[in-house]
Amino acid sequence: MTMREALNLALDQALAHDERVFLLGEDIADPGASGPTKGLSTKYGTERVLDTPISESAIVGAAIGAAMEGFRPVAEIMIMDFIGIAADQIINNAAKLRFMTGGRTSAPITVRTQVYGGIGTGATHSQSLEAWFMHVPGLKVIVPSTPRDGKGLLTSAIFDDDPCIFVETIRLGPQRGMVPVDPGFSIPLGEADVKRPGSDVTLISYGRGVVEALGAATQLEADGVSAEVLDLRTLVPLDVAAMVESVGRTTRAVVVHDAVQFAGPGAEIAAILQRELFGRLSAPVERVGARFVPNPAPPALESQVYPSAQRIVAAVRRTLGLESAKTGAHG
Amino acid sequence: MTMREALNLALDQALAHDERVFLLGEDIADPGASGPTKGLSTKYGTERVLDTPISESAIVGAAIGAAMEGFRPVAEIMIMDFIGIAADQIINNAAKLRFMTGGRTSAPITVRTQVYGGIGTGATHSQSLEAWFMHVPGLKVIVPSTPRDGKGLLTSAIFDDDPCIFVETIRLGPQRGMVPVDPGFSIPLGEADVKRPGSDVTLISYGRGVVEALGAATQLEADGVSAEVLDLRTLVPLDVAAMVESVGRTTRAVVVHDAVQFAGPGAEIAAILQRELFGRLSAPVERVGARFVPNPAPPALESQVYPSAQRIVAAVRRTLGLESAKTGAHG
Amino acid sequence: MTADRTVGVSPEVQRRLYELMTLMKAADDRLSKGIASGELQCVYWPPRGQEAIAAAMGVCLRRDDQLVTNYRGLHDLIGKGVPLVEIYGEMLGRQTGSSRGKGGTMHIANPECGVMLSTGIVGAGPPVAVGLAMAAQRKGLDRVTVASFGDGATNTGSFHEAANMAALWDLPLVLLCQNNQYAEMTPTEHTMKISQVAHRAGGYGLPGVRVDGNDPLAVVAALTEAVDRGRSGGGPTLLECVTFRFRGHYFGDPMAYIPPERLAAALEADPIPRFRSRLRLAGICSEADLDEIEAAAVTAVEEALTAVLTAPGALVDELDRDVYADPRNCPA
Amino acid sequence: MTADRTVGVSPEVQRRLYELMTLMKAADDRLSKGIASGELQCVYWPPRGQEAIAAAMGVCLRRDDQLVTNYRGLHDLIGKGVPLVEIYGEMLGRQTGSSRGKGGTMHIANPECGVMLSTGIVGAGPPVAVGLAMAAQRKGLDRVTVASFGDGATNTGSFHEAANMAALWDLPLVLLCQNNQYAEMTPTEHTMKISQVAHRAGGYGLPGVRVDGNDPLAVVAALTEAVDRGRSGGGPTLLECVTFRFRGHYFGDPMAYIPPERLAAALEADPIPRFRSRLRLAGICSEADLDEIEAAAVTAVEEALTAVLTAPGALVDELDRDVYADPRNCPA
Ligand SMILES: Cc1ncc(C[n+]2csc(CCOP(=O)(O)OP(=O)(O)O)c2C)c(N)n1
Ligand SMILES: Cc1ncc(C[n+]2csc(CCOP(=O)(O)OP(=O)(O)O)c2C)c(N)n1
Ligand SMILES: [Mg+2]
Ligand SMILES: [Mg+2]
Repeated sequence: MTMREALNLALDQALAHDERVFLLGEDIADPGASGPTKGLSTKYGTERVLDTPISESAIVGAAIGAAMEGFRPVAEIMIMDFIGIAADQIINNAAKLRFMTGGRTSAPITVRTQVYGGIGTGATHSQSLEAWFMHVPGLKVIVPSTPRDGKGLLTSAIFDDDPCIFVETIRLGPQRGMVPVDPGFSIPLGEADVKRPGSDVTLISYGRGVVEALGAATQLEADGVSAEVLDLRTLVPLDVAAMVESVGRTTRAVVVHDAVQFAGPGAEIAAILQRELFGRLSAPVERVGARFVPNPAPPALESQVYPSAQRIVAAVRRTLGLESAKTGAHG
Repeated sequence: MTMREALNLALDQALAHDERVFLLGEDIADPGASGPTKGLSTKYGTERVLDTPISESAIVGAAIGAAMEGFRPVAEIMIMDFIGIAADQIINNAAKLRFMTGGRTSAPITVRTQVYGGIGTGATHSQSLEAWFMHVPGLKVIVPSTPRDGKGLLTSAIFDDDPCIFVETIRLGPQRGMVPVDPGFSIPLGEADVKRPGSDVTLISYGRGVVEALGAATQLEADGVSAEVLDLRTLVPLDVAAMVESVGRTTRAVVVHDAVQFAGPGAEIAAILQRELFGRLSAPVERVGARFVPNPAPPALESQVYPSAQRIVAAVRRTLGLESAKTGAHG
Repeated sequence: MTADRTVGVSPEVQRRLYELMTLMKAADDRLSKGIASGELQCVYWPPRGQEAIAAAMGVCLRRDDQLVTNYRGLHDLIGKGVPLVEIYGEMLGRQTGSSRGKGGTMHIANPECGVMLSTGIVGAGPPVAVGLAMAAQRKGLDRVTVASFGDGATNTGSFHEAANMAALWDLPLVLLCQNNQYAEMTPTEHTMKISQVAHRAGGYGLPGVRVDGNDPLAVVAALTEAVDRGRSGGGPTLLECVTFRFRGHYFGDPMAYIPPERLAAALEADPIPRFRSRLRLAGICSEADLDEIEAAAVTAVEEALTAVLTAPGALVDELDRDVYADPRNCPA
Repeated sequence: MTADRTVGVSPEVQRRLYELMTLMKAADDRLSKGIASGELQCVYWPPRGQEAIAAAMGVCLRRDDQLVTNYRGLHDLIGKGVPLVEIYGEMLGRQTGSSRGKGGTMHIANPECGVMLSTGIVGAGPPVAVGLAMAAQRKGLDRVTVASFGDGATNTGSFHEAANMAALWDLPLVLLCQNNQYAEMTPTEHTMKISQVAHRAGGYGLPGVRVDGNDPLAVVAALTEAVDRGRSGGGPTLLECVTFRFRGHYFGDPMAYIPPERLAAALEADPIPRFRSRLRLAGICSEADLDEIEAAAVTAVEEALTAVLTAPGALVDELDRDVYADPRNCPA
């Protein structure tokens, strides 16, 4: 099934099996719904799949309040660029409640949001801001790359006792893959997954970057380079052990993500690897992230901004000493 | 004069010399004002130093609109923890206007905001979120550590043609230093400053971290270790050349900041250094940032969270091979 | 509070209103046709049905009056005088675009015409409009700023903060709500309990007016009053114009969420044929006049589109421009 | 709309109101004295002067009714039954604190008493209160949630979004505005043009009521009505209680921004002596009764403070707890 169907199935089963679960957000109920919530209000009623006003701050705030009272709300922020509007509720209430109240309250919400990059909608409908939420203690940050992971991780997020930011990617929506339909299926948060084994270089990624990394790995294979693709799946908790194990073996790493490269998730990953594997790397950790520019609308320009298999291959070649490191920090 | 006075002087002179400048924010006018805006409404009138409702989003939005029309508004977000409320205006309007309109509009605003960490006000009045704004193309990010830099950089920010996030630090407010009173004095954005020369290790910092780094350098001197303290002053633009020059010489780097260490500004710095100086470092780049925890209110706990000279010294000793690297990634 | 309809609108202005409305409609029709056929590729949020409001802006606002609109701004932009080549050019990513093609449909500005901002973030416009109005007030100019937004936008905190500030500071601002009865797929009655958006005005201490947004003369009357109030230092107005979007939220929207009767009734109230018959009945335009106006609109649109389609696409080196004033500020 | 004052309040309840008010005042006095002398170290935003409102909550709300308050919450917390050792303990960073000392003054919660959240972010409480009220509604409970906030908070977008949702969904919520006429150093008339916060209710379609917040019986009457409405499915109410904060924004505030006449008039209307004489004149309490109530309050406060000051400080290992449900989730 497609990623969109897999996410839909996770929501569907959560609603079916646990009455504490409800969904709220803009345009998530039928007949308007078109994303992963499609069909669910018809099945479970508009009390459990609730259209809201355009009020991102109150959507998340309301989810927090309900979560404090034992519900498992799944709030949708339609597009990740809008998450700034809800940022205060996320960072100052959801992330900190458990700590600030010494464990007497907590906000086990899931905030689902979607990255629109790469489909021509321009600068304010395209940002990947997961790095923001990695930086705020108390939140978990999840970005699936396959339908299977999407279903398994969303299920875990909904039933996790901590607030989760669950980042979906519109370009992955139609992507297909095998998905266990068993409602008991879930994937633990904090476990990276080797999407392709290899021995010469590790491509560390998450979300859509994994698809580009796999594409790059295929191209590299033709050149006799064996690339391992490690899918982090969650950025918090971050599976440092898996990264260190893989890169310790391959001695080369390229981090790939659709988020802006500068001060993005890859910076933390590179900082960890250079410390944990000091003296054991054959090349510096390379990063391939979005260029430092507001996203342009025209496809011909936009395609220059996000990681592509080609840019990843170039970065890998730099780590192999096959290309000058001066080809640019932006991969 | 104190940092608070230096910032006040920068604002005062900007108001005096350029009628395009005005200030807006909560409780910034006399007789209520107590921070860097004190006295200014009395001197320039409440039209130019304007109290606003508690409406962070509209404060920044209004500044943007006025800036588009040629004004040089200085908006205050009282405490940095509240900046989430204004985040949408900052990232989707201020940062992107110039690009999205092909240069036909722009928003040369300055957003002044203050970090309250370290004074016992707890988890929601203490955060250092500058990493967020580094990650958004189009913004400049400035964090002064001395009164002189405060005045010079704030002056540059106000008259800079790009939107600037200017981060003040409450614990630095009473700190004294020599400040040029000449209204023509300014410090270019993007130039790091060696606050103390040294040869064995480079302590890279900005804002309050610089004070701790200088304290650590003094302690290290007693042990015969010569530490250079490099004050970045601005995070965007980031003076990569100065970092690379200094660390290239000392071959060791410790990055220090009050922001949470994980996915903080130090991650980007470490990622850059490990790439630019691959094979030339004697030790991994160490980071000393705030612990990964919502800030606790009691001073005895809070003092464990932020970088201290002691934690920096321990990190330096790790880079010198004098202490086990396992003493913890959190310095 | 209801607008006074007794204000006279000259035959010339009425004719001009119709010219604008037909131009807006022709521009929408052509774009819609082109996208539907695959001839044109762009994202598009059609304002078809809301032309009376934008046309009223076209006759009530001066060139130096300013506008903040949004993604559904085609009609507003035309009303405010932005050349069609710039609008189409931007939507289609060409160098003739208002931003040389790199901003896209949602981000069109033309400061020379007073169009300062189009925003893709619902509710993000009014605060900026507050700042523009502050600037005019500070400069002692008698111009007004119009913030144009939808019904759904009035549920955002951003709208609230802006409306409160505008009232507080007596700003020369018109908060113009184009209430098209839906926000994306959700009808307004599912997102607010009040029966009129105009009732929100009372929470700020500014006048709230509701008019038939499909009647250009009603909008002109109310807008004239609001603009005069702003210009003369009387402060802001919340003006709600009730209308409908005939093509749904985005181009291609199947509109399954609109009850057929509701859509039919809305189409029945299409402002364009309604105003056309009015002009004829009032003897302001003959059938031939009206046909000519419509034909001229179609011609203007075709000409603009041809110019756009023969223009080169946005340059890739645009990526190195306008991130900062000085490109050297970008990280390597 | 003004609250109906004819609701009778029994002598017992009136006495209870006075007990609560004097306890709130004694708790404030003692803390203020201790901070002023250097005996106690903490940040503190004193509610002195606003006791009538919180006391009314104390008698109108059930234990299972929920409260969301803020940094200026000492009186509200006492009204809702949070033990003083927990409040003082939290303010002073002791293990007896509601969060074992690590949350601090601004972040006190006690779910057993229904106090779900205190927030340091102005306006951030009402959206969470919406969620709590949704939870009650979904569970079919007849409890209400009170969101308590200041006049200044009603200028935030967050308030607007929450009020709209609460009205839309008929939530069992009371939006209780303690209008103390200032937000930090800025008088309310400098931040909104409307004369009454209650007028904001019309923008959402919920009842707005304004009462004298220094008269506990007036607040009880209005709050009873609002609570009953919420409990019985009638939806939310915006209740504005007009009062004053005698000690300024934070403890130590020099209050230079308050005109002396304004402060004097406010002090004149101090709810506590006023209610004291009323109780005496109405024959509900004798002078001796009243003295005894006041003395009991002082004793209770001293006992709590002693318990707190002899309790150990928050443990450093609290840093490893409660970041996540499972501490292993923290990055190394
Ligand atoms: C802050 C924000 N939330 C959600 C969206 C997605 N969105 C785009 S248009 C829209 C509906 C807006 O409705 P309304 O304000 O009535 O304007 P209309 O589209 O009807 O003209 C929504 C929810 C957005 N762009 N921005
Ligand atoms: C979002 C936000 N902005 C600003 C502040 C700083 N601040 C703390 S209290 C306060 C005034 C609040 O006034 P009001 O809502 O009337 O409550 P009061 O303090 O008078 O009880 C302000 C501006 C804050 N805590 N949160
Ligand atoms: Mg609408
Ligand atoms: Mg107040």
